[in-house]
Amino acid sequence: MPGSTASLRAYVITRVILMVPMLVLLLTFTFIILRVAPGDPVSTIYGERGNPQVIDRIKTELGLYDPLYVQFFRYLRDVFTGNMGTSILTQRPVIDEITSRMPATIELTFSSMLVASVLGIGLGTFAGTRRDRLPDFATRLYGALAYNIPIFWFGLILKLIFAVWLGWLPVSGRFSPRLSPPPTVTGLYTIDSLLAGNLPAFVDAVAHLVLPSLTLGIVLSGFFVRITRVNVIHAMGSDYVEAARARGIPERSVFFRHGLKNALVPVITTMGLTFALLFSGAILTETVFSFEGMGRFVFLAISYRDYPAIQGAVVYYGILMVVISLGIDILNAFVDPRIRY
Amino acid sequence: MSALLELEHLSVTFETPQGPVHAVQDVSLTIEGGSIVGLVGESGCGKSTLGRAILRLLPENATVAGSVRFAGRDVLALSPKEIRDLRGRNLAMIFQDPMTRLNPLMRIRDHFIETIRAHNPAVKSGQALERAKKVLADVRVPSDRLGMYPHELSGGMRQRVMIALCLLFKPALLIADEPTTALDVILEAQILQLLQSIMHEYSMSVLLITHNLGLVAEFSDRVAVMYAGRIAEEGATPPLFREPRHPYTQGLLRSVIDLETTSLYSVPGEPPSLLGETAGCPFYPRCDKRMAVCETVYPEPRLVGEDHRKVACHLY
Amino acid sequence: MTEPLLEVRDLKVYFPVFSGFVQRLLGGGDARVHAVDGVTFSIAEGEVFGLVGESGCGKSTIAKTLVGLVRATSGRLLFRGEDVTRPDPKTLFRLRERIQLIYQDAHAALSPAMTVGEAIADVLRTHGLPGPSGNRVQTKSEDAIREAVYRTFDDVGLRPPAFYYNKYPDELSGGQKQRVVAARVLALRPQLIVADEPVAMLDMSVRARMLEFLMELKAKYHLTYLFITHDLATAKFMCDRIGIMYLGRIVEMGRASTIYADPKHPYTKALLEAIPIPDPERKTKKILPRGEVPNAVWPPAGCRFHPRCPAVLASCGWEGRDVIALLEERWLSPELAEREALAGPVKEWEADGLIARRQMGKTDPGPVYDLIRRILLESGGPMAGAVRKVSIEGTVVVVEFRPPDLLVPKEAEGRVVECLLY
Amino acid sequence: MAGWFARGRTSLVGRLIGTFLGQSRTIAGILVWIGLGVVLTILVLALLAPFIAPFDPNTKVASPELPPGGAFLMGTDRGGQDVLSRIIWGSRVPLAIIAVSTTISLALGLPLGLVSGFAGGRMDRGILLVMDSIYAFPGLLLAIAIAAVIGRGILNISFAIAVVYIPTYFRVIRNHVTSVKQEPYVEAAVALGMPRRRVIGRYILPNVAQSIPVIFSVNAADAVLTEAGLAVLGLGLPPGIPDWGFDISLNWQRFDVSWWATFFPGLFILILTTALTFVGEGLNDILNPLLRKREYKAGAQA
Repeated sequence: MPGSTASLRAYVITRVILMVPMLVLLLTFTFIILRVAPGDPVSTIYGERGNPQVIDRIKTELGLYDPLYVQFFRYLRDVFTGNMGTSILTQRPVIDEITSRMPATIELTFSSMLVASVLGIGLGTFAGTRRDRLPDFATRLYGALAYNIPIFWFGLILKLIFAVWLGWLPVSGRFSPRLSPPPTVTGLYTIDSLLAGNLPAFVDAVAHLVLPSLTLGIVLSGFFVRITRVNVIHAMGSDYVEAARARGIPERSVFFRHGLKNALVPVITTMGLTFALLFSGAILTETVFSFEGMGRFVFLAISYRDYPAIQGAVVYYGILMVVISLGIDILNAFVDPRIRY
Repeated sequence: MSALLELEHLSVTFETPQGPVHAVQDVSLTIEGGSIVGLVGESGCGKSTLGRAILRLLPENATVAGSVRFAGRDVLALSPKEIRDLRGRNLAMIFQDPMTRLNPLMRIRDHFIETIRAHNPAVKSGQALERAKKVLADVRVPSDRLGMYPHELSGGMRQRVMIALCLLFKPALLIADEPTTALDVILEAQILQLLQSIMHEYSMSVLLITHNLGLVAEFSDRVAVMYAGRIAEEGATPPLFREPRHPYTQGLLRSVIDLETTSLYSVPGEPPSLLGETAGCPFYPRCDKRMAVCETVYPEPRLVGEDHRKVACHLY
Repeated sequence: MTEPLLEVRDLKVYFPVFSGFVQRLLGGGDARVHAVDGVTFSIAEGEVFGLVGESGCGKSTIAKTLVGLVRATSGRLLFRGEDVTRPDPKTLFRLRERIQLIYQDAHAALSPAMTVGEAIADVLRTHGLPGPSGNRVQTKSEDAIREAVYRTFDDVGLRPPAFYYNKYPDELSGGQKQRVVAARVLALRPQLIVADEPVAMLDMSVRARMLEFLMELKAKYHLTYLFITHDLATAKFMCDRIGIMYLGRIVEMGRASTIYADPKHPYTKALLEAIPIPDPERKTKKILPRGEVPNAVWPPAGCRFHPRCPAVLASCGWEGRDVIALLEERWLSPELAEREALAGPVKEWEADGLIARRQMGKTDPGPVYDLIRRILLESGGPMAGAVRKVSIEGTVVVVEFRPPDLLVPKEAEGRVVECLLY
Repeated sequence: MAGWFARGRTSLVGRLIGTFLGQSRTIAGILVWIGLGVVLTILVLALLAPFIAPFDPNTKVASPELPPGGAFLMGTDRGGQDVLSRIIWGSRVPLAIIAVSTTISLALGLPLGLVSGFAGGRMDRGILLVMDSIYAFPGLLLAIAIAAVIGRGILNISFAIAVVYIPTYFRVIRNHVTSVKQEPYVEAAVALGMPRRRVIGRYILPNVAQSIPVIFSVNAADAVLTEAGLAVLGLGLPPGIPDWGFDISLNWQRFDVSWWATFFPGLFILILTTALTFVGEGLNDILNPLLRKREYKAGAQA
């Protein structure tokens, strides 16, 4: 029988190797949508007003008349060398735009994930252990409302109340213009300000993060509440929980060690999918709070039909998703010894 | 010998969307120290519910009436802390399907440490493991299994581990709920032999819940036959098998197919549903000796004959 | 002798083990479950042949192979002399009219979303109505089909048929569902019925009823049964001939009366010994085989039963991993474990076919070599007799066994038995 | 009535409805009724918009940004249009999107799920990989990409949304099929010589069908939210068609001044999606009683 460490390693290798076809598939998909679907980028950008000869010349330059497979391989090469063209809007390489905006989105995503997991797992557990009683129904109602609230609208309401009316928190942006941002190390203002020992900057960065991450986190917590509740109920009804009780294990341990821990395994699995939701939500949240991250970039790119930028963003998100789902799978294998086989 | 466990007029009712289910009705049963009592019945007769009721392991939709006295203490009146203390220390239970009874995310080792610490928080993991190894040797499990996860163990090994977990505190009573039903016939015999030898070593009583009459005949000192939530007949094993009194017991014993069977017999009809109230003897519709009184009046169990046999039948 | 209805010759069915993608790339990927590993038997018309064995011995796989649910890896299946090992779709379709399966759980064998009348009508729509001379008559007439369903219901005792036609399975009792399943099978007028544990799920008090019902059907429709069970007592009552299976092989086969009267194979003996007898006055101390059924992915060498066999010989197939099992077994005793701690721990040992070895690294292999020799000697018996040599190769202590004797099924006292004792 | 439906003459739909009616008084059943009531009310609003809406939704009927009250129950927006009238007319868009996009998703996701789950093996793994890639991708971004390429219009938007939710149907159906496929009754159907198509159609489909209404309602809610998101980002329907999402995008910059013009459309999105979720959750509790297994098990052991 193979040892657990060996099998875990084999599992990780498997997953990493499997990432390659996923990535290729994803890139192919993007390629098909953006290049093969009716309408080509150049015509889309220049519209009907464009001079046919100019369009023709640009198309030749861009290699749009080459055979599809040539285009495809060139495209793959470009993606892997980080060459995603120049943004029409900012006239900067798309890859630069993305790297400069990525930290903002990472900051937002992780703080929202924190809000969502604390709220969602906490409430879900609370509901799951009080099944079919009033707290359960209240929590389920919260879950349904939170999950279904239009995120854009919810952000506006929070902003109006806490930033405009009450004035407790900043209205928009990532950082106050009156302060000078900390020197860039990671690009994450919270981390960088702490690294620089600049407490006011840290407080300011956090204050700017509160509303966007609450908006995104609460919406996402609706999803977490639901899956946590279901899985807690399921785990607490399992045979090994009954057996643990029969051995006289204190209810606290039964709950945390046998119930909750096992319930969280499927929750972790779903977390991978939650990131997809999170990124969708981030586009809208960043727009509401003028939070200069990837989402905002995508919004602007769309508004101005900035084609290379859209493509770059799609590819970037795709890669990120594949990597995250890989991370989640590996995390899961660490938690659950059965997965390694 | 004193009574270790005394059930008096124990009833369990489940509230279900279809209505109340009377899983156990008015059961009185005594287990003496150092004996194996077989609780035998067909599927759905309430025998598993009875086992769980003793440990207070029933789901929330169950209501329990009557009394359970274990070593002189009223189990149903114990505080949650007290009942928890009792479980695993004095009263232990093993279950039918060993495959699902161990936490899949925990190594075998941690199951032992957890159980020992639950009752004795001062014990260090090292000491706990020493204890675990000793008990595992008693159930003939190599100690390297401690480092494994449940899914790496075979079914027989898992059931042995479950038994070992029960033996840690030398409990006075072990409730074994169909402990071998999921296992093959050779493994079944192995596990029961093991239980039998351990029982003497640990001076422990066993309540063996099973549908297999052969197992009861082979391993139990006394036997209680359950039908439709009630005990139909109860007594010392040899006379009960030699001369069953209740028509259900008679039918059940006749319908057993063993190596000597030359002609087939089956009890007519099917077991009743336990949903809703019933009057009269539950076996009435299937009984070949039924009388008019059986339909309306439930026959209270009474002592019959010289072998302290309790039979719930109007014939006696 | 007339031609048998069914002949199974050296049937092998292996299933791939779903290991990870990389594991398969890195080797060890040919892991396969040897579910059925060279089984030969035949069934004469009108006979009840029993396959008896514990779970995982391959008996249900044989059942599935016969009706084409599982493909044979190798070997031959002959039905009335016709090769049906790898049938084309049309042959398979016809074959399934002649061989049918009865499941252990009648409830699960019926779709909960279909009335029981429809369940049978559906079969008739697919296969046509049974004609007068064993042929099939395709019909579009729903009335004719309904008529035929009614007749079938009537045949199995579901009366009045019209009452049952529109029932869903969950509205029927267990016994009625079994009759529906039987009716569905009989609607095809099969010649061979494979009954896979037909009474395992039933309560003791009603078990006999199902067996009687099966016997009635057999008489009425001149059926032949392949009766699959883990219960030796039921098999004894039902079967004319039986085959005892262990880990994918038939270890003993012959007339039921012969085998029960005088079992030859140690495994058969063990099974018979293990059955609990519902007679408290005959309590005897049983001598049981050790351990559990090994994993069918790596079945033991030689005779598969050898690691557990009480009558094992030196030539039965001792191999490397048996050394590891021996060490584990010995170290269950604390004093032995202490005394022999030097040879351990068990996980340091590696088994590879006939060889067991332990890599000693920088440690001196000498003491371990001495100790393992002593352990083998002390444990004595057939295993020690099978050791070819214990040696030190560089830093590795090696135990090597000699290859097992060839194991072939042999005729012995009116049955076929696969054991070196005979 | 429940009994009549349950006995509902072999019809699948009848059986599902029967199961539901049989439990319509449980909490789950009440949830479904509330949800259905709200959705139906909005449907009536949409159908009768010309008769109910007090004003023309696309005309300036008063001064801009009048607060709620008087003739304008929900005030007027930046263009002086009546918010209430726009909301009533605007209910048509999400409903149409639901109808079209869920139909497309179902039409593609269901057969793919059935085939993939039933066939298993390499084909299954291939389809699964494709579907998982789509599934893992941020839905809104995917819809944005598609919508950006194929342009505006109800059909186009619905198609963009449909693509995003095909994997949801696919996954649920496929997983359900792979578990149903293990059931002896499916094996029995194969052993009885049923052709493959019949096995899928008559033995598997009816037994996985209970998943469909549940995914349907969840997807419908997601579709409404995605459409609103697209509209807010300016990728929704062309101007001129009243639409809740579009109205938000039109007015949100002035949220601190005329909050009502943004608040009410958003509120209606929330009401509709929550109602759909109620239907979904309730049906899930009723039709997939996995979570209640424990209770029944206890009851069955009784």
